[in-house]
Amino acid sequence: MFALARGGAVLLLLLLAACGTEYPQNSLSPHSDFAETIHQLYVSIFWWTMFILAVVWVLLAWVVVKFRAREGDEKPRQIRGHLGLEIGWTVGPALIVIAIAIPTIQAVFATQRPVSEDAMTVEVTGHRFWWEFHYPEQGITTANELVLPVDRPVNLRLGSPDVIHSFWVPKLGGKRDANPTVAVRDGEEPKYNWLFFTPQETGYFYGQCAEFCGESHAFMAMRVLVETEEDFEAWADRWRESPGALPPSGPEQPEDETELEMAGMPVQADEPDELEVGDEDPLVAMGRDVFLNQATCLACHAIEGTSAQGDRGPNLTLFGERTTLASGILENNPENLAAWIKDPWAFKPAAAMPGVDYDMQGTAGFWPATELSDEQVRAVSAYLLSLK
Amino acid sequence: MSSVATQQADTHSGAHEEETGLWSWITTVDHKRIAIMYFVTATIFFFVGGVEAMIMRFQLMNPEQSLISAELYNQLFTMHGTTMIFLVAMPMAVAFFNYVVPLQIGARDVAFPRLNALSYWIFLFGGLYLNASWLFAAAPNASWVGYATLTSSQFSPGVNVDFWFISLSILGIASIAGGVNFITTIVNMRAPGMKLMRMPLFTWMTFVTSFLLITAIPVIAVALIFLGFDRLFGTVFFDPGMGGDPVLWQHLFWIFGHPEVYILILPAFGVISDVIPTFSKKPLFGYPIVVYAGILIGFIGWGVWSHHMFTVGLGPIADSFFVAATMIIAIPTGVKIFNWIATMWGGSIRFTTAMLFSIGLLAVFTVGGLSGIMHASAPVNLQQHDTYFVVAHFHYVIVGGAMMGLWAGLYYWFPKASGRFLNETLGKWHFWTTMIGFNLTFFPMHFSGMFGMPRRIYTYSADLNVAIYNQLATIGAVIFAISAVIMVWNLVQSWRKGEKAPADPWGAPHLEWSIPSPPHHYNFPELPTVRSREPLWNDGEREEILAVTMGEATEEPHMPNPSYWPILLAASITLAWALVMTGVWWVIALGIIPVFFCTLMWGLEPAFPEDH
Amino acid sequence: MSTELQATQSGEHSHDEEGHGSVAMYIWIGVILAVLTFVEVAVFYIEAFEAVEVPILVVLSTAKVILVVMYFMHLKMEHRALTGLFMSGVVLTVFMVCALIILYHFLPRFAFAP
Amino acid sequence: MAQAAAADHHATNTGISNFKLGFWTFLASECLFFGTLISTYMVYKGTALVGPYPAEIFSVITTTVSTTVLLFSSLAMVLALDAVQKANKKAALWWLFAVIAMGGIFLGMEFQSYLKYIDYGLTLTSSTFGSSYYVLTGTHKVHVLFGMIWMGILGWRIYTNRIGPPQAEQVEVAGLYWHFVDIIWIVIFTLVYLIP
Repeated sequence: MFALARGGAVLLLLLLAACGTEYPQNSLSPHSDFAETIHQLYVSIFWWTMFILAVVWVLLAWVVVKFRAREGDEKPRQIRGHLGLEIGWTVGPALIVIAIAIPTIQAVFATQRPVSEDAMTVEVTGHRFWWEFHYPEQGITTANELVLPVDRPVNLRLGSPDVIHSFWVPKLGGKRDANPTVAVRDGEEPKYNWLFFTPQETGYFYGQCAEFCGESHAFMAMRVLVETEEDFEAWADRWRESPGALPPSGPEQPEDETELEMAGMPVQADEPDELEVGDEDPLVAMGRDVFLNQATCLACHAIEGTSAQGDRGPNLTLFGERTTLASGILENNPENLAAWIKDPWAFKPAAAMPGVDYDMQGTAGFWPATELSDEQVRAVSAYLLSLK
Repeated sequence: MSSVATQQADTHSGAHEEETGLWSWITTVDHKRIAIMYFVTATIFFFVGGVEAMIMRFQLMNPEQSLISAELYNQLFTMHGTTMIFLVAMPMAVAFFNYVVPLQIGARDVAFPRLNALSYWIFLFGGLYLNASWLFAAAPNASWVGYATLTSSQFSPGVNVDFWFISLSILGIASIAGGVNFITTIVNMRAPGMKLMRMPLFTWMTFVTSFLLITAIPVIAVALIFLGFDRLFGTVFFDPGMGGDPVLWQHLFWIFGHPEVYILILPAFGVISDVIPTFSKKPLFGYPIVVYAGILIGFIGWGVWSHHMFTVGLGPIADSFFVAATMIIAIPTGVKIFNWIATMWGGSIRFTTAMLFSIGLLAVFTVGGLSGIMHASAPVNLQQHDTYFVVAHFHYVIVGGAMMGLWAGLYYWFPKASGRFLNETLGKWHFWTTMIGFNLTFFPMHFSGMFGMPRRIYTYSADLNVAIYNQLATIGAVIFAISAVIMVWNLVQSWRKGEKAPADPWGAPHLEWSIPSPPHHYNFPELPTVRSREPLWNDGEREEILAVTMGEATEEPHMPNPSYWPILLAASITLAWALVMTGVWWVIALGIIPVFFCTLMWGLEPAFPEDH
Repeated sequence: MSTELQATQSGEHSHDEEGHGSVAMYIWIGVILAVLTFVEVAVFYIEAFEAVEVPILVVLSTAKVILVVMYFMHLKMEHRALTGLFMSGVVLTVFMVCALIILYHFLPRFAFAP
Repeated sequence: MAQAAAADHHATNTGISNFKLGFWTFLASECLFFGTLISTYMVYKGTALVGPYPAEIFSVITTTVSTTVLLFSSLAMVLALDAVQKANKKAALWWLFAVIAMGGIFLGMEFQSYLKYIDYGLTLTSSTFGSSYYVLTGTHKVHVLFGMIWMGILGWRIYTNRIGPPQAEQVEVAGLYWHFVDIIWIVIFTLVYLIP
């Protein structure tokens, strides 16, 4: 008992200390209506349970101290039961349970109702091991960093092409699984999970996949940027302006088209880039050339306005604006990016992106990193970081 | 071990004594020996699972560490969960069922002694088969719940998941056989006068647990068959591309999985319902209520499975139903806790180690129960599901509930099994290191979970600021590991040279204490007649019973023959299942032949000496 | 063992050396079962019953199951402990099958999808 | 099986032998086993992406015939038990033979239908309907097959005079198994073949 009490005191101190610390994935710090509903419910249940815990522990401690065996104890009275007491401690907990269940069921319905008719929809797709965000209304696709306008209701449509993932940004609300989308017959609508909320404050929120999805499950984080309406619109406009499109020297296509075709890659032969060469960093220009023409990055990645239109990996448009790399596990800076391009599995084992020392089943033939010199890798990372 | 056991028995040399030696243990059908084998095996697996846990705790001690690889980590937590549930908590409870139930109801053995041996051998071989995966560096790695589609051959191409589903199906056979055996034993083999409502609570909870075993295990068995067919023969049960629904796996898994939780906890409830009255010198308060509450928990436990699936998206109507059903379970559980406290109230409490573990269970299990109420609330669950908060919760329930109860039972019944006391000083060390280590390991996990640390992650970002909780947990885990070592040290020492225990060392009320410690292999020379719930606490009744039970068997007791068919059948079943891994029809068909042959020989072999 | 336990036999001596029923009764049950099967198939083919087809079929097949269990398996004549044991499995099965059918076919997976 | 004989020596609380009581308990467990298979079939009803769909291939007439055969095999089973209890060895053997024969006819007809369905393109891997249908009915057929082998062994033991009226319970329990398999088919017949 003493150890318990002491342990409890220590932990209470820790909890107090915790209040001063910043927890980016704190589930007790609501920043949306959805999270707020959950939090209020949690707080009320928390106090009910603390009340029950106190009753049980105090009773137990009292009994243990008071009725311990002593020298010369007589045989205790052999009491077999008491109907009144039994009814009492059945009805009492039953009432508490009802007191918890009613607001719970109200919250169940409240949190599963679309926040409003005119909400913005974002199609969230969990991949092994990164997040894809598609804004059908804006025609935008981005990855790993979800940008949302503040105070605008949002409906997230959750799906997955592979295994179950779970979308969880604690400060914006509870998690919901991104289940593999079950194929249906022609004419029927596939079913998706939805998550509805209205972010109430601008800010930078951490999130993470919460359903075990394989080897690099731990490295499947994400960020949510809640911005003002104007910032959001500006971001969307920048995305559509295709910042990656400045070609160094007119259209240039991969030399061996058949190789790409064999690998199932769409060959973009008749879509020349028409923009002029600016006074840009030669490293960036080189990087663009490597990205679009020499390596096979574009087999999986897309950059708006270029010939890179692959959809197996994250869309890299506006990549330079992202704060993190590789789905929230690395800070987005040139060194990290170069290291990542060289050897993704050093950071994220079994990631779909091929790296230095390994082959990928099903993607054989795509081999960007090994054939790239260190300088080329630096150039690609400079190019990607220039996309803003 | 065997030599010690028989030395003890020699002092009361009765009609026909039990044989000793390895062969006699391999062919034994004696429920007491099988119980000891169950316990020893489960304790060894407890250390295997414990080592797995310790490696994980050190990996998680600091953020962004990589002591081991992510792949190895995934194998470790999958194996830790599978081992602790299927190879430790369940079989350890079964060890107590085996040892105690026939003695408590006044029977000479279980209803099907050879089936009992078969259960044990299947459990052993299934456990070995599961752990053999380590030798191929291909331990199961898709978590103990094995959610589709992660377990499909597309996303788990190796043999890891094959090891998992095959060994789980093998273990399922043992559980169903055990369930059938104990139900039959309890319904059919009670001593004269032992009415259902006179049975000790431990027997009652065994009864309820056995029902859960025979009803829940078939569901997972079928789910595993689906998984096996998907992996080996290309069926599309959980293939979303072909219209199969991965969520169906979750339904089937949790239809089994939730009753499984009660399979783990109810035996512990049974143990402390026997221990608390003994050491309070008072009969159990509200006996019928505690029995009915146990039955109710078992029954409602069938209607709550989707509370493991609130994040899956079943819609608000289904969510509400499962919220309500789940919360209803809290009521009988609470009733039980209050009844135990009321049993102690006004009693004369002796703080033996068994009693300390029971009181510890009440204190600690309540925490787990209450955090359970938190995530029974579906919206709150959306924040807590799959975080370390849940890890804290179920360890409070399974370790703080099930395992603490079983350790209480260990200290309580060890004198009966060995004729010697477990050392009480070491016992108290065991208890206090367990309490401190356990709470220090798992309490901080509530915080790391609420501050955003998901479970089943190999490492975590330093940004999350949860390192301190993980460090505390790792320190706690070390203390907890020490407590396990103390327990085993105590077991080994006391088995060999502990203080001798009399037939009834605790002044306990039930039949198992009316016979010598350790008991004759035939348990009761003659069957006693029972007239009340606490037969040994009623003076007249006690004398009558002891007059019958403390004597010697006058004629040769009617005891079953030893048999080697259980171990052979178990081996052939394991082999047949292992051959499933090949995925070749005719190889699998060939594997059935030895099973069929052993079954036939088993059927033709006389179970009792006089059946020729 | 046998002598002491004799006293505990709780009443019903269901183990009847002559068996549980007469041959004529068994044959009657067999005929009824066959008739019920043909009625089921008739209901399946007759379009007039389409609206009430499912409940009729469920009732008829339940009747068949009950007949087999009660008479061919002699549950009617046995100790009620057997009924209790078997019914616990049947009840849970029916509950599970109904629950899964309701979850998949009668409740929308996500009630308020926009 | 010898256990049954042994159990007869003991009186039990319920008056039912352990063997029989244990077997009924096992049957309760089997209910859940088939219940899960049936649930899965029902859950996947109407989700097959490609044909053939159930209504296109099931022949209710053929299945009715095989169902009736299985029903009558149950009748033969009780009559075999009745004969064993009345020490009528010849009748017992004939009725057991009838059970095995009707079980064989049932399996043969069902196997024939399998071949037909496979011809139509319904295989274990073709759709959710194929997977759940074949695994459900296939599991049932394995049960029937096992029952036939069991009956064969019982027949041999009756023939060699190892089973007489005192050991009738061995036949009774085998009968429980056979009837149970029959019940499962009654349910499958209704849920799979008749309900649209």
